Amino acid sequence: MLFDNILIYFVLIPLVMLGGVALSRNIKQIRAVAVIGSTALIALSVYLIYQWLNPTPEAAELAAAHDGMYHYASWKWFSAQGLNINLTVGVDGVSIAMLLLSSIILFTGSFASWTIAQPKAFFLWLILLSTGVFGFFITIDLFTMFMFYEVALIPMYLLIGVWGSGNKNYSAMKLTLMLMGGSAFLMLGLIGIYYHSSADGQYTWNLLEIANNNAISTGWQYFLFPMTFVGFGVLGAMFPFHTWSPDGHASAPTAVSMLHAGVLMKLGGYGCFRVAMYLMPQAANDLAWIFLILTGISVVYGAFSACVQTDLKYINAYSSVSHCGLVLFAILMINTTAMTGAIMQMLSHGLMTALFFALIGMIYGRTHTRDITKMGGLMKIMPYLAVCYVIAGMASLGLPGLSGFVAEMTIFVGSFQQGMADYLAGGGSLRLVFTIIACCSIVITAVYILRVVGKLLFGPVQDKHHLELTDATWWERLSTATLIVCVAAIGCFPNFFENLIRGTFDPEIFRAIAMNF
Amino acid sequence: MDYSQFLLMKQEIALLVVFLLVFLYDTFAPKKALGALSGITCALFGIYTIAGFCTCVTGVSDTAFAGMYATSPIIAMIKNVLNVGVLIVLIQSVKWVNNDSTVVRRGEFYELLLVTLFGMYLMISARHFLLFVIGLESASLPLAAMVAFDKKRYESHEASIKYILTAVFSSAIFMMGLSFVYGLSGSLYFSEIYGAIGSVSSPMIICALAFVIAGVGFKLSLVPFHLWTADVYQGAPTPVTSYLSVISKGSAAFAFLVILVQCFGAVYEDAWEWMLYALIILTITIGNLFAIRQRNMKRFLAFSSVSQAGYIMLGIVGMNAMGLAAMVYYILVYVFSNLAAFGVIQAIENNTGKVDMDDYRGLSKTNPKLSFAMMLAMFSLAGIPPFAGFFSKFFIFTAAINQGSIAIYVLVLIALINTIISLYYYLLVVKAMYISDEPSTIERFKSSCTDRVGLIITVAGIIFLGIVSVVYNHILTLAERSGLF
Amino acid sequence: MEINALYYLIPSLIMFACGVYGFITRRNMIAMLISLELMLNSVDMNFVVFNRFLFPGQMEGMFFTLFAIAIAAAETALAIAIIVNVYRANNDIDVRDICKMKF
Amino acid sequence: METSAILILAIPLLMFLFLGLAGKYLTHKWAGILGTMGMGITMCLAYTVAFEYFFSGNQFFIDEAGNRLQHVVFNHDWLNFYDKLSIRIGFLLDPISAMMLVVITTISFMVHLYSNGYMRDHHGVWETGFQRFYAFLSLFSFSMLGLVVATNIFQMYIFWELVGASSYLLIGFYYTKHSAVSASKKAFIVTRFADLGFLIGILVLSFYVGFYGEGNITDAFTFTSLTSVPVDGIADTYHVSEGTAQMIRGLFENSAAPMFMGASVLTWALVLIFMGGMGKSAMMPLHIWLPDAMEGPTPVSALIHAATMVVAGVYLVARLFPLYLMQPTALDIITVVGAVTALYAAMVACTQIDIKRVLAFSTISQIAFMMVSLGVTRIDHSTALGHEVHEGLGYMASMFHLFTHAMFKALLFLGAGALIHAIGSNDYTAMHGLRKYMPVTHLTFLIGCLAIAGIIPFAGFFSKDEILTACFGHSTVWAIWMAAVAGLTAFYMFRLYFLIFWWKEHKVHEGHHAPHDQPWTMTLPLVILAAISIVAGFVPFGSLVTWNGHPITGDGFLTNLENLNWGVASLSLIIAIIGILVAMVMYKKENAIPERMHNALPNLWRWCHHRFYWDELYQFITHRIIFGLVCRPIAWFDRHIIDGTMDAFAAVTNKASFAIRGFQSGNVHMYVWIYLIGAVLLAAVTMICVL
Repeated sequence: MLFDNILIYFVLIPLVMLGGVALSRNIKQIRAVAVIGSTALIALSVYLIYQWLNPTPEAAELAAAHDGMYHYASWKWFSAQGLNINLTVGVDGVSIAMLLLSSIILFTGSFASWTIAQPKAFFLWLILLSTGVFGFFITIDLFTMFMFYEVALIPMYLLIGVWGSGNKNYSAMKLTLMLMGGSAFLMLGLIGIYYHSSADGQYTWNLLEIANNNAISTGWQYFLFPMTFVGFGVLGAMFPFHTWSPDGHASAPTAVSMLHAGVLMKLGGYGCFRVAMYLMPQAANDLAWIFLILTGISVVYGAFSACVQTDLKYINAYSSVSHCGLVLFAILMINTTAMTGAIMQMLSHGLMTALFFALIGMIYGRTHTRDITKMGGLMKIMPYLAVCYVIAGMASLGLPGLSGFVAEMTIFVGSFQQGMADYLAGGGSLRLVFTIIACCSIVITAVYILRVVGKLLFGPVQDKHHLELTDATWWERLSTATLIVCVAAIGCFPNFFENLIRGTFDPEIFRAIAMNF
Repeated sequence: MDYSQFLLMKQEIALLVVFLLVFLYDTFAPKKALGALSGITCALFGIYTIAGFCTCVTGVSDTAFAGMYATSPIIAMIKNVLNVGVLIVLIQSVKWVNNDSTVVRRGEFYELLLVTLFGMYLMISARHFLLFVIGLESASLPLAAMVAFDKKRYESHEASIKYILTAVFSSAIFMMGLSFVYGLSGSLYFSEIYGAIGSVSSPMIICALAFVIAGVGFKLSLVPFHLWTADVYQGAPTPVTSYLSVISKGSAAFAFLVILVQCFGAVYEDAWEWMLYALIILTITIGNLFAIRQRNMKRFLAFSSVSQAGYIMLGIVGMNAMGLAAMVYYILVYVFSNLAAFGVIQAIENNTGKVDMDDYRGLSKTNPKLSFAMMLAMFSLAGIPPFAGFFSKFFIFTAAINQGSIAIYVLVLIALINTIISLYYYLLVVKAMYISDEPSTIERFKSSCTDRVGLIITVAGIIFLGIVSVVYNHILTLAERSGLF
Repeated sequence: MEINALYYLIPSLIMFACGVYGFITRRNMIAMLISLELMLNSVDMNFVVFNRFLFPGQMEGMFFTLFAIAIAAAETALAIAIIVNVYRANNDIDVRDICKMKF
Repeated sequence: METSAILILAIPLLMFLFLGLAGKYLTHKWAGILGTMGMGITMCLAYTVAFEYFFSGNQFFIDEAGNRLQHVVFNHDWLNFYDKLSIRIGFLLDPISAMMLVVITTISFMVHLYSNGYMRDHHGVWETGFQRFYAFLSLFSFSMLGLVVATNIFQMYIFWELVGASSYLLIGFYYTKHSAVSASKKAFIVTRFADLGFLIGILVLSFYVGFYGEGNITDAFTFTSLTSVPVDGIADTYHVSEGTAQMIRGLFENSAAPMFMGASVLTWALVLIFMGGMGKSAMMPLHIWLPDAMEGPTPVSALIHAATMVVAGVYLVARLFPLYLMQPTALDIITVVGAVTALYAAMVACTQIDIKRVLAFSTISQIAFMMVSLGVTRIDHSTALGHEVHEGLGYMASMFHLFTHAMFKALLFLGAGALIHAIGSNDYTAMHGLRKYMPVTHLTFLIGCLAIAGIIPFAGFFSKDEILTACFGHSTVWAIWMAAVAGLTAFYMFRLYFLIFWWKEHKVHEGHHAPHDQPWTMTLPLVILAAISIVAGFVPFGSLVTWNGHPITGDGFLTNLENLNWGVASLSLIIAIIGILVAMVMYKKENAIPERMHNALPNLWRWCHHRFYWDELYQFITHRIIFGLVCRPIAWFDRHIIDGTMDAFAAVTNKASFAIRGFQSGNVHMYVWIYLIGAVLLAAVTMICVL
């Protein structure tokens, strides 16, 4: 039965929220709906974690029967003989982590957009977007995944176009078209996978079945892997398909930047790992070098170009390019440690960037400029926001005790292990070299973060008018504080999350790794 | 002869009955009772449509008149799909048809419309080229009259003259092709042609095929036989445009599939496979490229419908039940999405006479409901989930790739890249309505109840046709039993 | 001499070509209609000839021809009516003048 | 034991959190008192722990042969990379960490106490952000303590970063001053760059230990096993599993690792790790951040940039010393870097005007001493000027100097702080002849100078003497070199001393009150530290802190005197005294000698005064090359090429759409033409293709 499965509620609650927002009369009710709903979602994902950590025997049994996917369930949707499309749900550590991330960011995002104009329409689109996100993370069925993926993409257009700022028409259109261009390749890839999903003509969209059938011939993998990887990689801001990100983020309203950088860009990395690598390990192993080069480039490239930006949002957009590049980079290492690090990086970058964009939005809302050359000495004017910004910056440049360090350290250790192993096994030094190149990003990151902090928060006050600005309001404090607590939590107790995630990568379900070890 | 076989034609007969009733009422009803004509027509046709759905579930597949006429559940289905479209068109056209300039001739409008529909039925059911040609002509000639329906507007005349001239020319070409076919096979029965020409192609066959494809492609407005489309769509009265864009296109698409599969199926690889690929690529790309620049909403939708025709053609390349089902489903969804768009355009045109995209700026401020419906229609046409358009596009691509060759992957990739362009121009409309900040030139108005009914039906269709999987599953089961392949 | 199908087919093809040529070159719509008639008639001839020479046993082609003639007549009637309309609208029937809608 | 160990780390952390979060609800006074008390308690705990370690004779800490052992108090998993490798946070107790605990807590407490007075002006008005200051001090103390008690190199790296961050925050304490902000930025980035080397070194090391090691790498990766004594003939006193010890030994000695650019990858690893040390300890060429770091409040300079953080590099090398011992190449590199830096810094210090800069450069030079003395340490029987040199004397000497230097350099900085606080300027030209006004400061400062100059019996004498002995034991060249630097040290310190307290009488300007000594909160630390730097030299380090825990001297109070190598000692004494005399001649009374001096060698003077233009060089590299030739081009490329391509697609589509609009000419003839051509082409092309 549909409603017996807990995962369905990740989609149902947002739908109910949609209804609630549509029916609510004033902004108070809308806020109430948003806050209550997102709190419910957080509670739900926490409950999932609890269940995952100590499952009931039958739950464990079910999971064991489905490659470690908890709460697995499948409902027939479109007829079997033709398309054989089912709605299949199931979660493992990675998806649970992502669900938690998304719900937290939705929660904080709804606080960050506390006083938005036209709240009703805004929250409708925002919640529709998050419906897509949650749906994407709970499904393990190519068709439904893709459907939710696009559901999550389209609201961006209106959210940026209507509530955005600056050159919003251009950015919104560019973002939508580029992401849809990615999903065009993706769609072809997925359909191709479907038609090679099984040897006996009983094609299926179900990830687990495809993985177990293992019927995609190497030649087809070589064709389909790039399709899917690039398709998701566009959303993961992989060089050279990242250019939607700076403009898009720069024009987007606060909450949208938060959700987009915090969650949507993770869809890319998650999809790359869950679909491209998981289903086509052979190609993943053989073609990794191409994408290693691309992602390795985007790690340093993003960092370098962040160094000279003057618009706060551009800086963070480029740093997102760099960090998300690191995610894909680590995924391509096909090494348990590195991939764990990649997921950790997704979590950490999600929270951290959401925090960044929230703060930028709040600062922009006060100073009405994002140009760091026009601001300065904000530490004196709005100490709370400034301190939060410093903390976010420290997290982003990988200060121990905050989330960034844990993720990056894990990635570097893992990829270095892999790289050295390759090298000694005569597998070429590519992984090694690019690992070291990626390591260099920690310095560059420090450069641009401290540059911003120095110019924006420290130094004398640039603009005398800024002196009468006020510090954060309670809802702003709440949203930022939540994020900071999460960042610090990951940074201080990483083992909890690492164990949650690493459970996913046992060789049985991840044959790519099995091939490498 | 065995008169029972007329029973197979029950849909055509029922349609004729509706036609006759409307005709008689229009002719003999007293002046003051004539006001009810529109209502009566809609009601009659609605009843007929619903009845059609009830019967087609248990539809038989059989041929009549020595195999000239064939029916099968899927054929009944496509006819029902067309009926739904026509019903919506009828409902949406009520306001327009009852305005001062056309009110005296509204009867003719309905009769012509029903006659063309009858012609399309024949096109779909024909298994003999004589019947097919009769259907084709009776589907296209009255349309010329309908296009010219607006006496006051010059564009209407220009459109109709362009339409009639090109239509007759193309039917001449088509019949030339037919004469070749006849010369080759000595028969006009699809089945016998299939047998006679065998599976090896000759210049003669290819020539004949090219002319036939050109003839039907004209109705479907495939590039390069599409040039009439934009002008006629723009010039014709909006209800006629919507009728042209969905109903005649849908029927032609189905008939096209039937002809290609039934007569020329044997020469698929070495004759028309590549023709079809070329036509599809051209149609989608050129249609999109033209649509980008359009400011007039009707012209814009004309070109969008050109590219949509290309997507519909993707259902044929598979030459299997899946493709057929995908195609019928696509047509169904396309009927709803396009008619929703045209419904909004009509509502606005009837109330303000504005059909320019620039007039739609800021529409969401003044007429939120209309602009919402329009946005859904655009999203559905662009294939955005969770609206029906997404599913139909996804299914038709899947069905096409089922054919399996590398070429088809390339073809689908090109089609997919084209969806980005199409998304761009569909979003232009959304942008005009929602994003641009200029004050709207269209003040708030209250659209007539028929318009609203039409919009409600279509929007409901857009939202539910996809998610409710029964529709597609049913179509697929019918397609499996179609016996076309 | 033996008169075979070619002796009929070639003239009909020429007729068709003439029709096409006329349709494309003449600006006067009536003239265009006439050339259309030429094309249709050549089609009819084809059918009749094929039927008569290749498949003498049956009448399919002949029937088709009858129907085609009828259809042609209908088309002409309709076209003329519309041309009259156009003539009322802008007092000539030059096809080049009816290109208000373009691009 | 364990509780006090935990508390030592916990109290500063909690103090940081408390002061950081609740600070602004406290009065300045109470914030100060709280912070100081917290640090005081930590100090007491640290003393008890250290005392217990050194003198309790507990078999955990010392075996029956009298060797000091490494004892892991606690060690918990913090982050599992994978089943074999994980980061642990723990508390390692061994001679050097115990010694460092004492140093850090002492200095830190002094600074906490001192700041109570320093951080307000003469009218008793508190600095803004006083609570923040104490919060950061606590954070720093926590990180530094965590660093020294690290049980494995990962933990060390973690706290290494934290130390850097807290130093960043403290240097930038006056965040409205541009100079302070840029100085803090510079400090962080330069050290970050060094840490890159450190990180890669760690990665290499972890890989190899894991690659050749069997079983759990994490165990092999704790310092106890990494530094399990490798050299044959000396008992493995650290009691690690023989297997691990053998593995590491084999790994490093007959370097199984592949060569890279002529050296074993492990040598590279060690060199890279040392690079991290260079960054923190401001060795050339990564020294440039330390002088600028003087922008921070003076107590901070005393704590971080004189006594504790900057010696982290030395501590790191000492920590991994046995590994370095197996890779002599690395040790040689350390020696060279240290020696060059020592000379360079001493020369520059002779010409600086800002007294804190002088002290900063002297710090660099002194740390270089420690590095050198680590670099020259070998385990072989050697003699210095005819006398026997103990095995691993250099190691002991370096640690000894670290200890004494921490004390007297902190003293000097706090003294300088007192002066600055009184005068309101960093510049000795504003001071001159203050001895009458500030007697206590004067006296303590003098003691500090004597100590650093190495005058018997002050602390510096003994440690520096040991270092020189070790140098002689290794190579005479370096020994002479370092002796010369020692002479320079004496010279520049006394130049500073005389210029501040003598030179000419201080004139009090109208309206200014005469400078005077400070409140007890500031003088007390001075006095205490002065006392320590008098007696610290007699601490029998040889019996407490050695590289393998094996005592090399007795533990009597006079043992250092007894073990003196009088040849070296007299040499260094003579040099020191010469240096002092020269300084006295040049700077005691106002005269023209200095003027003539740098007219005599203008270029030398200018180069030294401008620190050999290192900053300018770095400025050029970062701004011109990195920003100008890398970042901006990349940004441009992104905006114009990548983005341009994307826009180009759109533009091309639009152009195409305009180009083909002609076909829709609205002319029926045209339509029919195209129709016909289309049909014919369709047929023709298909025929060509198919037939």
